[in-house]
Amino acid sequence: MFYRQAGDFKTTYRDDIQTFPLKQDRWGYYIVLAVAFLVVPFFINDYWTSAVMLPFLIYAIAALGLNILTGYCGQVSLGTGGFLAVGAYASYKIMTSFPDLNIFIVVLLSGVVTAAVGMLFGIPSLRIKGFYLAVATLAAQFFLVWLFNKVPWFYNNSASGQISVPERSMFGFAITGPNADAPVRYLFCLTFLVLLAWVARNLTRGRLGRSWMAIRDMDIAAEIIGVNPLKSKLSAFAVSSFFIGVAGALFFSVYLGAVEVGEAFGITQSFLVLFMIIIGGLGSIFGSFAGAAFLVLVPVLLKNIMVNWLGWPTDIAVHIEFMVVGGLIVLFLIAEPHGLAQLWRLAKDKFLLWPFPH
Amino acid sequence: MQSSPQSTLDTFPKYLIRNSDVHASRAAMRHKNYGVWQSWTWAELFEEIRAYSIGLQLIGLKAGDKIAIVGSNRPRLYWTFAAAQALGAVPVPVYAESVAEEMEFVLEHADVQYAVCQDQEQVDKVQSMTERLPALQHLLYDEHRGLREYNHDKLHSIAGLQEQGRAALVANPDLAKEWLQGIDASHGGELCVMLYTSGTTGRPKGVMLSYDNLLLSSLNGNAFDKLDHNEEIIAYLPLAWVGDHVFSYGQFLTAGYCVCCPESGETIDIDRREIAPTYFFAPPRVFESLLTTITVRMDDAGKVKGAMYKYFMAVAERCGEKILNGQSVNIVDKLKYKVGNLFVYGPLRNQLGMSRIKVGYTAGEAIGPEIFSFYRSLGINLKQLYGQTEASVYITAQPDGEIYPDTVGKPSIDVELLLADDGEVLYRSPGVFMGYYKNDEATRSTKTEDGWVHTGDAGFIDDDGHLHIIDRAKDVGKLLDGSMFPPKYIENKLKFFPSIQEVVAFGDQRDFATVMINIDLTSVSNWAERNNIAYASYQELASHPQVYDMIREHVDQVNRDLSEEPRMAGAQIKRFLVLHKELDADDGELTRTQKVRRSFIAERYLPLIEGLYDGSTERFISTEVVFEDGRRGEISATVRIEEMEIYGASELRESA
Amino acid sequence: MSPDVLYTIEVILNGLMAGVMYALVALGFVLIFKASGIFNYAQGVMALFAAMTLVGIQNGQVPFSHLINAIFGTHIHHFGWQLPAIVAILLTVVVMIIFAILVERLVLKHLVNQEPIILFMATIGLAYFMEGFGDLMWGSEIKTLDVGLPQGASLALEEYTLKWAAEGTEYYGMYLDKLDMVAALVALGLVIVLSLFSQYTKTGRALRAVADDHQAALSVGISLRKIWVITWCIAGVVAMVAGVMWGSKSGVQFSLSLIALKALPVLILGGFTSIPGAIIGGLIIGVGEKLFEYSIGPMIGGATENWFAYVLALFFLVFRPQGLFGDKIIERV
Amino acid sequence: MSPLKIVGVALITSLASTAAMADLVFPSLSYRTGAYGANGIPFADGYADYFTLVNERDGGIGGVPAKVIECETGYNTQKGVECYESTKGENPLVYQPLSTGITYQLIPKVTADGIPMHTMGYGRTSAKNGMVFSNVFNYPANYWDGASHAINHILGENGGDIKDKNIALVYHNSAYGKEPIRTLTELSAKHGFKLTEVPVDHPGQEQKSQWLQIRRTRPDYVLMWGWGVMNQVAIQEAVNIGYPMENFIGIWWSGSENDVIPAGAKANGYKALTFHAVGNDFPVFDDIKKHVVDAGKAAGAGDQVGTVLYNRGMYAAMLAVEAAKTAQGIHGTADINAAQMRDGMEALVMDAAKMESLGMAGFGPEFAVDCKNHGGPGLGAMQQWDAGAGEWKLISDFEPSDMEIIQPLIDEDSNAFAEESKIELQECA
Amino acid sequence: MASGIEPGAELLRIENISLSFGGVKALTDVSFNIKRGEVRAIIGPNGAGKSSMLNVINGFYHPQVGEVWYCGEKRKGAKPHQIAHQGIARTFQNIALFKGMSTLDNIMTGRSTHMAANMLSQAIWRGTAEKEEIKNRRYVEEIIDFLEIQSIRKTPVGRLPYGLQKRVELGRALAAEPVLLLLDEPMAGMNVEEKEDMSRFILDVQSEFGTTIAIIEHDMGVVMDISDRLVVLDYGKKIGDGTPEEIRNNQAVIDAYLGVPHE
Repeated sequence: MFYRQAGDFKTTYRDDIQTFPLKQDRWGYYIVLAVAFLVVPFFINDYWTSAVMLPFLIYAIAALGLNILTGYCGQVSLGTGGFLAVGAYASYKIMTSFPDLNIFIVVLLSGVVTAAVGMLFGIPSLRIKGFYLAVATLAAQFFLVWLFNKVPWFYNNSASGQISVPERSMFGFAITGPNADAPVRYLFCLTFLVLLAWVARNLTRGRLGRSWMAIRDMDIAAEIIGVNPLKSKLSAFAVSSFFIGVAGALFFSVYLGAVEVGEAFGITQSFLVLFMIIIGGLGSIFGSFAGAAFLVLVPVLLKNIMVNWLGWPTDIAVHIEFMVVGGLIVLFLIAEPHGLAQLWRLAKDKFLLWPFPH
Repeated sequence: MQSSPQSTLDTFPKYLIRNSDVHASRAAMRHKNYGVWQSWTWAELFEEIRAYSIGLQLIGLKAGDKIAIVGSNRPRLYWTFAAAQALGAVPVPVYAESVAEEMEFVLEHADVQYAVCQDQEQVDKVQSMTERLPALQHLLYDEHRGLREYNHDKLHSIAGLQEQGRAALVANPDLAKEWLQGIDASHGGELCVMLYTSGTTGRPKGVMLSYDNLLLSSLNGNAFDKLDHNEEIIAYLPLAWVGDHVFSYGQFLTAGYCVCCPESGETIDIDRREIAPTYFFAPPRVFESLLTTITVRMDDAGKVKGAMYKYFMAVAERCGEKILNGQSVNIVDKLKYKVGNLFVYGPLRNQLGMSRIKVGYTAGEAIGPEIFSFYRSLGINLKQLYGQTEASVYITAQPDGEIYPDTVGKPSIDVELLLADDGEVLYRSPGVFMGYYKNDEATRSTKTEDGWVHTGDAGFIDDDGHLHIIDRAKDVGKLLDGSMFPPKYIENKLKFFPSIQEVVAFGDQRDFATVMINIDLTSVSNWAERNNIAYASYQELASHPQVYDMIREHVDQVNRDLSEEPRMAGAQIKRFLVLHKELDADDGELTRTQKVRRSFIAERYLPLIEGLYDGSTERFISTEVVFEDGRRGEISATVRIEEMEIYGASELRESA
Repeated sequence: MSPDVLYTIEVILNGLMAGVMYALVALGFVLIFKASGIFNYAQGVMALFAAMTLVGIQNGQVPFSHLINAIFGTHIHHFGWQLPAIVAILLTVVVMIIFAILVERLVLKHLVNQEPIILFMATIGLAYFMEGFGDLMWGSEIKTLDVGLPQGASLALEEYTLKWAAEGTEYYGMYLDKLDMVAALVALGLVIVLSLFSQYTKTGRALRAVADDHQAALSVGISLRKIWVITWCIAGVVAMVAGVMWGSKSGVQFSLSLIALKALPVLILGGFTSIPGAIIGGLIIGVGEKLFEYSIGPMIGGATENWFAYVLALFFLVFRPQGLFGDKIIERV
Repeated sequence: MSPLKIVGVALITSLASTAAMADLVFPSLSYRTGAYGANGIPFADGYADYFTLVNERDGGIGGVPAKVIECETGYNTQKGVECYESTKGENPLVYQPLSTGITYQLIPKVTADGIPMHTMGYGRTSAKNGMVFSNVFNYPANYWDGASHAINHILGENGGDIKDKNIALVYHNSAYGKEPIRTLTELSAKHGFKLTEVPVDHPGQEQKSQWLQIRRTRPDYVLMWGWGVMNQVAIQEAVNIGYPMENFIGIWWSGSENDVIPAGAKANGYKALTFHAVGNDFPVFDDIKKHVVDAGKAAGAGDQVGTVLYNRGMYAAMLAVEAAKTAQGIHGTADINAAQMRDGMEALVMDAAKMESLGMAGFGPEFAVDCKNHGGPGLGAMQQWDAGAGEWKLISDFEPSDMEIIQPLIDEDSNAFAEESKIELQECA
Repeated sequence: MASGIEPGAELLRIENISLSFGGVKALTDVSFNIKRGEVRAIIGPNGAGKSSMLNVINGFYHPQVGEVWYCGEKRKGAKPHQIAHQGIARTFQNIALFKGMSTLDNIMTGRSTHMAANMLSQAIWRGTAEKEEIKNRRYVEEIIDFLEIQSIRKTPVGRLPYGLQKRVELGRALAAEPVLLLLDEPMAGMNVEEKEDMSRFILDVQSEFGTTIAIIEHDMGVVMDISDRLVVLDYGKKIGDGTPEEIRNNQAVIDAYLGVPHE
């Protein structure tokens, strides 16, 4: 109802295809960015960083990645956990092999490595579709986890197979390791998220994004009108894996600091990220954010309510948390199968059409 | 670039030159084409038009030639005006939708040598009549689609001509100077444009207007509403209509504002919203249909939203107009209006693309007072205007702060009014046309020796100096007691009620006024549904007592209104009936343009009319009808006739 | 025969047995997918829930005792009875039927005509919910399930096969778990019962009709909702059988729900809609992974079973995308 | 502290939850749910109940009440971090995460935050080196000790000669399970036995191939590093293939009642290591029954008292309480903070007299912690399952491990870590 | 590739094509050609193999026997998307639009064959990718203008009525600037008025873009009106080939349409 699009007209295609064509949206976006970069860092403490913000930022990156593959290109993947692991182990190997390499580059390179691995596991998608593919991607999940667990080279022969992040810094601020301050870690991850979200947006609105969506909506027709299915699917796998790899690298190096592959990158991660994009909304960048926020915040919120406020035993709280999260997922799917993004779109449409009902 | 001194700004091309100088980098024109608003600055516009003009010159257009413009609101068609005028040629815009026969008449009558068409469709139309248009030499077109394989000997694309023009300008630097000199040499008294009246009666007449006519009218119009180069308007009305010509061409050049051309007919609502014009002009039907859309869409709203809309619209009805007029309202209402503005009026204006409207006009025919008030109460400064092609539009207009729904305002700047004995309105102004082309007889009968022009409309001027238009002068009749009987006026008043579809009023040479009413099926059936009234057919609904009650209230309201106006009080409706069937063009009761054929109806429903005047309370009637599949049948009913109360002027005042 | 051959045979036999266990879980998936096109991820959790309920009923546990105690400060845990296995099983069947009806009422009904992926997600949500619900209801500690199934190596078989080995070689006889054998029998019985049911009962025929063509089924007046309830009931019972089998082996606890993951490659291989496919797929996976672990596993560090089944299924799919028993896909435009 | 953070801290002070300064806070990062919940529950109960006992019976530690903040981790590292961050503002004295994964996670964090962490019998073995790991303690024994104890036990059974013996290690294929491999490899080199590694993937529901392999290769001994359902399945399978249970030795995390009961009578004879006593035949259990269980203050149902994992949790709590008392003594204040607690842990001495006074005579080994050695002497004992009685029995005393082998490994690993993470070694007197 | 082919010269030749699916014969020994610039109709009763023929032409089906010659070259096992790049575009019998995308995006997807910005450039958007996008958008806008679908430019295609969807699909095919445009029953399910519109568009496409058109259509009246030559298939075999006039008088064709028993 507060949208005023009258008089907001476009004289060039560049204006017409920008990300936020509505003036008010554009301003909202600038404000959110300003708050995230200039205000939040001053109010954030260790708890908020570790329990809420970092998981949110990192999962949002992973969700963006999976959304590109599943939401935009229509290839359901349950291998996210495995690709996160590739990102994590790649960053560990790169960091320890090249101690002087800038951490920012390390994270990007981890993404590149993961992209390569992702493409490899994307090859079957040329023949396999739908659920069959979803289950097939589990092969990546299990095999990769097994590989990192089994081959000592990946964890530098440490006794336990755990990897621990060495301290790395940028501009004199520690980014990784125990001495990294909350705001710094937050800003580091935020920068990646904003950057990658921007990239995701660019890719999805251009030729590549359209070819992904074409494959998703009707693969045969897409091929017949000239979309190369091999290139489209593999590029989706590559880009998706790049994102997830970056998320994995951040997950390990900035967020947790030490991981054990089977536990940190298990199948539950794959499901979690898939939940995020379904609840958030398939084929929507905003949805990736919303889904990640939802699934990071709801458990924390429930826990705080039940344990800290109501003083319930922790196990009952967890059981109820499971029920609530599961119930919410079902409820969401019933109420709005296309996720939070669709709710947002509908709300926005409502406001755009206000006062008209349709 | 050479700018002409102010004093010699007496033709439109000269204004173009001035604007390209003064407003060089401001947007002059936009056209939603290929998905975005392609824009031209004044400097670019000047260049385009000059190239076009030179191109026209190359194919032989010269002073005095007539160039027809056939098509909708496209920039290049607008440019044709200036490009032709710069060469002294006379543009003749033609209604693009008019039937071939009519178009042929105009093209032939105007002796056009050149015709500019929008697209293949128009080209085909014009080419189909070339045999009967010996004067026609060249055809130009804007959109090339489908024309690739046409014979291009006499067919030119405007863009191609512009290219040729540009090339010529490069090749011959003197050409530009000569061109400017040609413009300088022209003067305000020359024939500027010929606009053909739509000709509801008889053949269209070519109204010759001079630069002085249009320029002064435009300048006066600008001054009246303080319009300047900051305005943006959307051009969507027929080019051949004088309203569009003045708004999208005359005022555009004189004020130097920006004209935006919509993408297509279907996208006009979106395009208007995108542009959000600051100055808007539309005939009442546009406002009516917009309001209908709003109402229909709001009917589907949920409970909360619907209630909110109703509540705030009631607030707006109560105080919206007052606030717009700057009158004082109580603080609570003011506050409510503010809230309403946030939740309803603002968004609504936004949806209509009227958020930025400084002034909007409705003209052409009478607008329903409810419709008029609706827009004003939303905070849109909508005004009424009374004008004619022969006057270069402006005769009267409502000044800010003096807006009354039932008047058409005070005389515009430099306009004098005169009321003839029979109530016909005459005017005299600088905008008065030069004459009808090749029709001196008509010119003489319309324009008097001393410059007064007959409008053909009957009206009166009230105490505040506002003009009221009642009806076409020739349609106004008299009751037997001598009082005035304006049937259209009465019919329109009734038709403004949504539940009334059609009205036929009788009274000329009779004792009193009566009406036959057609209910509006959509509106009344909705109402019936809400009130749990069961009915099986139109006939049953029309004769339902509750419907009669409702119509009775409406008629009563009209009678009260009429009684307030001394000259109309005698025409109050004494008796009315609700017709048992819808008046239908298939049965010959309406014209194909949905106008009532009064005499035919009077004959067909003679028993009913007798009933209206012989005092009976009901009448049986049986009529033959044509069904949709062409079969014929009988439809019969006993129609109830009701008596109304008549108010005396004093009586009402006492009761009030 | 040389011991190596015998070992290999042993591995294959055990693989077959393991495969039967996988197939038991896969069966539940197939039933539901066939009838409603839903890929029911919650099948594993259903097995866990059924097993938990069975143990709980058998041991007279008070449902939600933790919650009740936490809220009311009471100390109730047991009703103090011990029910015979068969009674507990019957009661569990009743619970699973109630569960099926609730799922249809509360979830499926509202998701008619949604895309398969949405339905799949809904079952994952359901799985989450049931995990929490089951734990809340019966507690998350390990429970021993004992419905009287035999356990341990079959000594008779061991004795019998001892003499197969070539003279002078070291051989201990062939090993097969009795529980596995029972499981195989149960699975066989289940398949027979299910086929009889679908062949010879009206409901069964209706189920097949729905599986073949939803529209056609609807047009002959079969209520889709009723069919859904019935399939979920049957799937619930199948889940219970799987839960009992697996629970007898490793105790009833959280990890039981993860057996669903074992069933997925089986499904790929066998096809989502084929009951024989589920069985044969299970057997192939069981034998394949055991053989691989036995022969290749030691060379690459072992613990290959988690991924081998998937990789096997993946390779298989690349050559036959429609699965073992699926129809060849002719793409049309 | 970076300038950015200073501003941040100034701004957030008002937002941060205020710590309850009055109580001594002992966070319990427990897991009562998930795949390992069944094992986490008794430990968490024991841990909490002992603090309750100290509060109820003694009026707290040195007069200050102890407060246990329980936070559910579900054995999940991410939740572990969240729990750590959410409790570290409460002025906690010591963390006991009961998860090797979470331990690795927290080692750098606790060191940076100056909070001690106790990883009793799990975690990073080389944390025993107190000079490198200033804030991490893993007394009284660690995995490598455990590996050594097991081999020592086998040596004992075979009169010191296990050349050509075939020993298989069935392990949880994770950080935790892989810990003993290095030690065992070294030990096999030393004693000449052949080590076969048999990994089992999480969760360990299905171990048929592993046990077929064992049945075929017939190792003389099977060692097991398992956790959760893996233990039960392994023992069940061992029973099924008729493996001699006396030769099947589990680490202390594979030696609870939960693990053996499902296999029934045939599990009789199964052995497991331990570093504390079994059963509830100690005076302290009477106190717990009186002050905690009967008073309705038990953390769980009360039915776990005396089980292996309950006892372990209680033992861990006892060590924490004693370290706190030591710290109070050193710093002369009852209201100690984390740094002081660390000093207390570093100076902890558990002798027979002290345990006697606690009603826990002989419940655990005697040991002392010092600056260099954060792991104690590494004493461990062997327990064996008596299926008939349905209880565990200690079958050995608390005996030392082979430090000759272990110490160099610890030094190597810890020094490598110190180098990689650029840690300044703690000065030890 | 096609630029060398003069209008009226042979653009595509089908030579002795036979196609079967698991023993079921869809096409048997069919040969015909399509000349540059003509409207060539493929007609026949249901199941005659018309759609299969189109699928062979654009490489979706690979015939077991026979050859396809395009632009004077024999085709060897090319993939459909490669054939699209050679200038063959098509529409589908059952609308195969990308339901999740807007009209504009659908038609833009048709431009894929004319876009080449690399992934990195697309990722950062500014520069090559944006320029390319804008350039092609402009072309697509011309098609939108041509098909008079401006008002639905940003509407998701799923929400459009059938007739408009057909038009958008035509737009998507046109966006590829095809040399040869295959239309698979473009007027199925349309009313008379919509059919007239569509016929006009098809003829306009032919004259405006010089596109060669192969069309499958059931409405005989329309087909005879707009096509230059026709091929008639029945049970996978060619039974007629020629101008509308010739076909009208072809006994085999008349029999097939009247349902005279086979063989």
